Amino acid sequence: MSDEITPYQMVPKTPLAGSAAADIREQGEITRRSFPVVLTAAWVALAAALGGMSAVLLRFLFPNVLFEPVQKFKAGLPSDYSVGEVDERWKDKYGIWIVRTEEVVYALITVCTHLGCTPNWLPTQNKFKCPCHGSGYYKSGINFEGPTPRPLERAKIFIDIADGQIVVDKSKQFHQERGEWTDPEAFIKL
Amino acid sequence: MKPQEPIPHNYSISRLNLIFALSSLALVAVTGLVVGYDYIRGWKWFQLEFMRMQRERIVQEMQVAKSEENTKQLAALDEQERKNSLELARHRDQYMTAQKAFDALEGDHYRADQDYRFAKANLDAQRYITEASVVQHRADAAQQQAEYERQSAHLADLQVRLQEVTRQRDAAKANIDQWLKKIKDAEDKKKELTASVDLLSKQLTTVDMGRFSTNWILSQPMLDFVNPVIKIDQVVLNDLSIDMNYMNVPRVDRCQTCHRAIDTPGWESKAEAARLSQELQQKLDAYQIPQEKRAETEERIAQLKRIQDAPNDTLNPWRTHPKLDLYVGSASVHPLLEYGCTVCHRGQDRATEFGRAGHTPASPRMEHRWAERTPLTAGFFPLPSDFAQRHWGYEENEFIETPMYPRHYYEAGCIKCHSSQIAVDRGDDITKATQTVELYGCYACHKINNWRFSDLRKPGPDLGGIAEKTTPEWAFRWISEPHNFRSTTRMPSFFYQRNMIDPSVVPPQERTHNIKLQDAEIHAIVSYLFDKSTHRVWQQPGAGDAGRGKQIVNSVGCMGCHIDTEQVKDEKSGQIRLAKREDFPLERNYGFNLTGVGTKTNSAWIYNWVKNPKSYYAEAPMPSLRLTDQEASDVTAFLLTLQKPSFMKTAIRPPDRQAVHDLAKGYLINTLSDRDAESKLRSMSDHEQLVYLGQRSIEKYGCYSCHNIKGFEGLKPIGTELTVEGSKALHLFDFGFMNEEKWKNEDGVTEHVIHTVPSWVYNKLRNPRIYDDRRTKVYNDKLKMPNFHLTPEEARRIAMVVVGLTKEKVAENRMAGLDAHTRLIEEGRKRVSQHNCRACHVVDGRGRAIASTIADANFLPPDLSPEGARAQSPFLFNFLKDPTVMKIRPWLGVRMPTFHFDDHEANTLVTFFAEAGKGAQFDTTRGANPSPANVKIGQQVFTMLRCAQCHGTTPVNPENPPTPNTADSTSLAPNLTLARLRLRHDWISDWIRRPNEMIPGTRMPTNFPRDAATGGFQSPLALAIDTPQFAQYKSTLLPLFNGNEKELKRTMSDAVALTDYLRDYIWSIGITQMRSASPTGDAPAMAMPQQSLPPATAPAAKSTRNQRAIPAVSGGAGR
Amino acid sequence: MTFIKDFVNVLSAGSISFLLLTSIFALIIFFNLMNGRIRSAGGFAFIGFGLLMFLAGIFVPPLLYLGVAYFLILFVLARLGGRLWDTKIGLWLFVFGALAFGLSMLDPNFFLIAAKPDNVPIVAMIFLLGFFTWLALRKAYLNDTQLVVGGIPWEKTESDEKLFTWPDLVYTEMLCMILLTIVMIVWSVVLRAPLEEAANPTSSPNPAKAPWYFLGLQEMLVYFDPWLAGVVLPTLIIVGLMAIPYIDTNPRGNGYYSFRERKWEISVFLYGFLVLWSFLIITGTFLRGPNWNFFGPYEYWDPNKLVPLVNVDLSELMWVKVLGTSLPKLWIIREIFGLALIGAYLGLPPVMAVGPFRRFYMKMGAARYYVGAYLFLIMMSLPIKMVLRWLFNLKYILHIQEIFFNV
Amino acid sequence: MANLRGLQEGIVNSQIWKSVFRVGIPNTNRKRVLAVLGSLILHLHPVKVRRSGVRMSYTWCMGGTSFFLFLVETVTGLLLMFYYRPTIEYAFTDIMDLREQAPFGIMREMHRWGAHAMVIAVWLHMFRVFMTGSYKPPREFNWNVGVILLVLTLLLSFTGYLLPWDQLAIWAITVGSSMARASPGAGNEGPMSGLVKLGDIRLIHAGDDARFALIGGRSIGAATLLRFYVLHCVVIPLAAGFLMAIHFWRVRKDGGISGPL
Repeated sequence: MSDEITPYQMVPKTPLAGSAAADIREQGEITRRSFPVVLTAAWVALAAALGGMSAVLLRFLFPNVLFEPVQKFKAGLPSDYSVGEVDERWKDKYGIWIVRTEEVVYALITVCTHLGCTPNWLPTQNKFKCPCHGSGYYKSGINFEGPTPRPLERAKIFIDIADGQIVVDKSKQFHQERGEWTDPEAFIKL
Repeated sequence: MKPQEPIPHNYSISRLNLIFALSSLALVAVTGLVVGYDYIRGWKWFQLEFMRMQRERIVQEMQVAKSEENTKQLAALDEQERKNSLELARHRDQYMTAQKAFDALEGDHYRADQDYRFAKANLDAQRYITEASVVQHRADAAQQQAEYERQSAHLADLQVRLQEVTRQRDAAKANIDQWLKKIKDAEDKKKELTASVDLLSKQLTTVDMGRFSTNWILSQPMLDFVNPVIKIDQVVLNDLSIDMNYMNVPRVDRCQTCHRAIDTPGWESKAEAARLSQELQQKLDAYQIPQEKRAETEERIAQLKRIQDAPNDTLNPWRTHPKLDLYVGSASVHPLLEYGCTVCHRGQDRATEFGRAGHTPASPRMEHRWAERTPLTAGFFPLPSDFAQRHWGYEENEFIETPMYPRHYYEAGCIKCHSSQIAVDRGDDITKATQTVELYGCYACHKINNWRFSDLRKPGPDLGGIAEKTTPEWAFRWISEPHNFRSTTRMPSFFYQRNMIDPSVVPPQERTHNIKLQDAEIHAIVSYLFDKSTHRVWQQPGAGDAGRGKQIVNSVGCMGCHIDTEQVKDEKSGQIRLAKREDFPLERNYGFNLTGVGTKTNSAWIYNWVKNPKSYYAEAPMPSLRLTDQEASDVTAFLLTLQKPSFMKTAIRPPDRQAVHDLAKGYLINTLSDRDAESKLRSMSDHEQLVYLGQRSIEKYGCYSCHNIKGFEGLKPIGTELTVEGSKALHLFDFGFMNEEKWKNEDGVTEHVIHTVPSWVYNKLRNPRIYDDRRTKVYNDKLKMPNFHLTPEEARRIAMVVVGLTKEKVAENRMAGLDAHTRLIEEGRKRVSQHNCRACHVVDGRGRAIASTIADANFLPPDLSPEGARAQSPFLFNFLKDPTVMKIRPWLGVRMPTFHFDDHEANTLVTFFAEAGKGAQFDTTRGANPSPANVKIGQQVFTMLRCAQCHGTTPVNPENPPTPNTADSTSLAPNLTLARLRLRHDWISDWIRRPNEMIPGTRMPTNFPRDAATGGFQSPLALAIDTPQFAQYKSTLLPLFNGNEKELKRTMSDAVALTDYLRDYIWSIGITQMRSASPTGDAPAMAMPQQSLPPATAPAAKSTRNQRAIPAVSGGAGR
Repeated sequence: MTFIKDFVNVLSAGSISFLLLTSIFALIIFFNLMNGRIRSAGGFAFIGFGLLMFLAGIFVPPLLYLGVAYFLILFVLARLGGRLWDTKIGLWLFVFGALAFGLSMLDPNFFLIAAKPDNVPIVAMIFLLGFFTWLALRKAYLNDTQLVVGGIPWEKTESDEKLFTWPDLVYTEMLCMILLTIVMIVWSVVLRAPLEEAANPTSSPNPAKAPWYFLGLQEMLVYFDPWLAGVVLPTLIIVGLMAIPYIDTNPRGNGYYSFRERKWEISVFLYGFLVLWSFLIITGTFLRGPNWNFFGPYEYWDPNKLVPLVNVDLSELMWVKVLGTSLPKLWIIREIFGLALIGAYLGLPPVMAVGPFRRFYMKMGAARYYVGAYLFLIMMSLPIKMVLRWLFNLKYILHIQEIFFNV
Repeated sequence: MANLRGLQEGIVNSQIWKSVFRVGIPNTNRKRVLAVLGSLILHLHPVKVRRSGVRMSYTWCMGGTSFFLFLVETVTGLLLMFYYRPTIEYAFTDIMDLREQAPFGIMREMHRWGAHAMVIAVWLHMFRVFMTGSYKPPREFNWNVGVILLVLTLLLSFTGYLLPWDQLAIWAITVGSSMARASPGAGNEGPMSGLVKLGDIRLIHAGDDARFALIGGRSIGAATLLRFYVLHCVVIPLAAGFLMAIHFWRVRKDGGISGPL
């Protein structure tokens, strides 16, 4: 294509084509002098609309409902757990260890706070040991070795008044380093 | 900038710019529209509204919590706190020193602890190295061993050090604490006081929706995924999946999204709250609530009282489930997380909008309110203002396969899992409904697979011998309209119904024609029946006395199953009117109404029937009452006096020859040509024509479904199969022209058909012919389901069962009553229901229909609620097989009939009673042998309590004991010498302690009332023994206690001991011989599947004294 | 109002509306594109057809309705002539159409069908088709008026005129995109996509309809066996469309709107596209109810409506009714009439080639001529079969159940 | 105003802007040419176009509309794939969840209505091309490509129709695909198929006929759903994209957006 431009000439050859001439009044010299307010507004609006649509797309990625395993479950009566033991019966199904001590029952989440592996409970050594990078935790969930920066998290736990069973709610978690383990929902006092 | 070069354009650029600007703005607007459209969802309003209600309530409760008392105490504590801190300030130096010391030690401790841990980690590693070097036979093994031991010793040192430092640190800590303790105490106390307010205010923040509050910000569009406050709640049920055309899809119930408080007590409606609090209070008063739960229950009652006093009633959808103890509640048998909602209620599980959820209106009024909407939105979506007026934007959703059961049909949902059960625990409505279905014999014409009974008999009597029983004239009138003869009959009306003769829906000319055809059909049916009937000759009764007969009928128990009147007094208007079945208990509708029986039949037939019903036909449900010949004659004489002459006076139009001809020909030309049919008809006599037509008409109306009729053996039932009727799509129900229409039934009630399945079924049941209204149909194509003249309530109940019969399946393990144990019980329950035991007895807490006909409650047949715990199984077995083996209550006019049970049936019943009465196992205590000392003490107690006032203690013939000679019917009591053969050993004492708890209202006096405070039993003898009147007994008793008066007194105040002595005495005076029922004398074998106990021999032979009680057999499924 | 509704209901019955549309089609071409006049041979033929309808209407009332509507339209179109293509008249037509539609929406039965979410695009399509047909013909008409006086079509006047893609074309395209996006969003917000109950292979809905764009084919199934309507005809539609550039050797009318220069091509195409394809879709969508029965636009879709099925085969018609004997056993004899008829139909092109269409044949060459002619014949077999069905209740011309071969 | 002007120039002259828009504001003819030459637009349009190609009343913009709708369908379709599983257990419930809970489930509406609109747009495009005689030489081949694209559009819509797996879907596809059963010589119920025999065994039956190939079973089922899903999401879009590329390319090679030649 050449960039030679033939200046436009409208030669109305027929009365019909003449109507087209009315459309071609614009010669390009009228608006360019001043700041194009209308055009700017248009572009801004378009940008806003596209921004809005991107936000819509982003929001689309977060469903309103999750079909993950239930976060809240009933874990039986406190008396089902023996004192001083780490109970592993909910580990596979819900990812929770329930620990009962002399005074309290609490629920530890089976996710290593280092990089999200699942630690193992080693009853002989009395500790949780993560197989990935060797983080170790006491029975209380406090970290004492390996690369992990902080203790295991505890899940919300309470007694259902209606039937006296323990209820564990994983959707709410308590971090020791934020001082949340003293929260009354972080343990059951026996 | 360079000057611009002019170029040609097709469109004006500035105009395009403008269009661009405008359309971009519009694009922004519609983007906003999309966001808004997505954001605004109906369910959110329900949640916001509930949060508002919660806020209101919390604010109210906070006001209560901030009582004056608390405020005062708080002020005092503040003062205390101030003092404490002053005190601390005064001793600042000391405190600081202690703190410093502690800080230093804390550091030490940290270091020591770390050293120790690291050393231990090193040691663990070293251990591994050492072990490895040993195993691998490395050269440095010894060296490593030494290193290990060195580290081990080092660790021990470190541990000692750590312990020491820890001790020191703790001591330092204690030192500080003495300064801080007071402050901490005060703070704790303050926290305690403000605890409830704090909790409430914490709760308040969770429901706060004020502008710019955390919740509000998190609920804004685009942010509402971060930590949503307003969100869809769902229960995923993988094992109660939905059968989506052969695919099992997990059930995802989202009902809670709007029904926020469904599992939270405290949001009941006022009416429910009143009912619940009353119920709970009763339970509390009757000591039915365990001690540890009493306080909790009281609190709940208080809460319910508060609800009743609140200014506003909670409305749906925010209400709590009214039966939290049974459904939804976490402690109930159907907890929300395991059962969800749609398993029972049906509806679209995942739906989050009212209409799509499958809500079904119960009435036209409800339907209209739901559907009403603001014209503003042109019906596109409901607005909050619509919601506020409880207009939910309802639209009939034809795409929902399982619409919810409307109100009044809720318990239809029980059938899915409880279909095999006779009685659904606390499902009174559905229990009664299924009974109603059986009463009317719906199953006879409509096949229902998997119905709980597979062996139901035909509901109508055998017609094989109709000519022996009655006359064609009577039969004609009866078929024409059975209700003219007996208003309570279950025989439905087939003829002259709405679609045939009702002038409001049938044109006059057609009406006349229809009447002719109907006449002809009835004549034909009668002709056929009498033509095929047997003509056995029955023995004539002797001379009978009608007066005596009447007395017998009224007293031996006929009235348990029969009604003898057609007139009742209307409870509302107080006027005498024709009776309906509903005016009487279900059980009394078991047999036919006795009115007019003399008009219907003849003396010979009655005589033989009452003497032995099975002689007429083997399946006759009536048991034998063992009437003597004279009694039977008397009864016959009486029944013959029950005449209804007016019935026989109605004119009978002779059959119209043309009509018979036309109808018969109509059938014949199905297989023959017109010519052949004509010639065949010409070859038949009038009577033959009638008989032929009769056969065809019986086939048409399906008479054989309910009656045994010769020539129709083994034919398929006539009606639509109902097995999965509740799952049938709505569009498959033929509403004719009756959709959304009102109509008036013959009983004057205006009914309204709405476009739902339950409504269709209900109206069909109310009058089966209405869907023919205004339709043009050929005579034989008209609807022919007969009219049962059901009351609204009966129709509702049956409709409930029909809509509950669905194809929805639940996994076997979720079905109720399918385990072997429950099945056994259910089997017995079936028999109880089948043989109408509840006509005379209370079983499972229900029954004794006969009570309304016996004026003196003391002459009622026994309550069998505790029978399982009470009766010895061998006795029960024998008694059921032959009630004449023992007469326990000789004063009763009502006779236990002979049912001719076979061993299996009797066994089933015995098992059922044993299980249902929680008597647990079959009884094996007959051999108990009390010590003579106990018997002696018992005898004294027996005398002291004056038991002999009512109870006989002299041995009698069990088959015919004398009636106690007393005018006062309240003191009628069984002879105690029969107890040993009949009653369970351990039950006797229990019974004496708490008769009224076992059978409320029993004549047996409560001698050992409960203490209101402890719930324990009190003994009247505790004090009485010291009174002069009892001195004589005391002296007799003392030696038996070895002169130990203290022991004597202790025993006299111990109700349990006393009743045990009484039992021993009663046991000792019992006779031990009884006739066995069957020649083989088989006692019940254990019917439990896993065990087979050797059958006991006849009880008499077994009652050896030296045998101790054999421990109860346990095991068995379900235990 | 009820009268008008009944009138429309009767008119929209398949047979009537089809005849009416075909005749309107011819009227538009004759009066409004070819400047035909009432007082001409063609004009008298149209009047004659109308009178015939009136006459037949004495025996078959619906045809009377047809006659009335026909004359109304004939009168209006003949009066309008070329003015039909004025913008003002076009606007009035649109207003009239929109008004009729709006008023019809007040009728509950009409609303139920027209407002069904999946049918809304088809309603829009009716308007779009109407508008664009009018627009295309207007442009063709305007060009033709130039061509008649020896001018050149309007497009050609500017054919060597070139504009910059940037900004002209790009800009308009962007605007189109924005506006289209707006339309899509508003449409999506206002109308929810339908979702019925879960698929259930054991219970089929009544009526079960194919996706709307295939409803023309489904409608054809009423007249033809599936192998024809569902397989052969669709294939031939595609083949026919693809063959168009090769059959049409007319060098004129390339790249501009014109009717005069391409009378045949445009008439055949418009008839096929508008009447045979689009109208059948509209019928299938809006006018076919339960049991595939026909329902007028204001009629309630009553699932209980019964229509007598009394169609007969040509063999029955000839052997039994005309000749009064029973059907021969051997199919080749039984179907002799059908075979003959079809043979005659398919024999038309060679006959015509030596006869009246000799000119075409010479101009196009044998291959083009035969391909074009047979495609045309097969296309026309649909309206012919439809008319035969309505006139004689004819089911099959050829009915060879022995090999599933039915025509 | 001056400030805004300055700001505008600042932005336009910045390195970032220039790196993105190589030409600057196309206010000279040279720049206008370069704006097209130097950008993706060149793949669609030449530097200069015939006036009639710009005129909406001439082109109706239906070709562009069809293409744009294709893009809309692609985008919304891709998004829908996040929430949709083509199995008979989940297809229906996933669609239901798009309506009940998924954020911006309106994507489904856009996708469905876009599909309808695209079918109409393609028809109108064909209509316009015919009315302007734009299939005549040298454009015959491109007309044929267009016809195939039209068929592909219908097939896209048809295969997508099944995916919600509701009654509407399954029965529409049942009815639609049943016609294949009548293919002469290839369908179970087609004419002459009964004659294809080996001994007594019919070679063409419901288990191996043309319809079976389409739906992967004797009746619509899990296999059909998967087949249609793959066709709808992969096969036909790829084919259509390929043909569109040819179509656009030929538009230019055959003399630009239609107009008199």
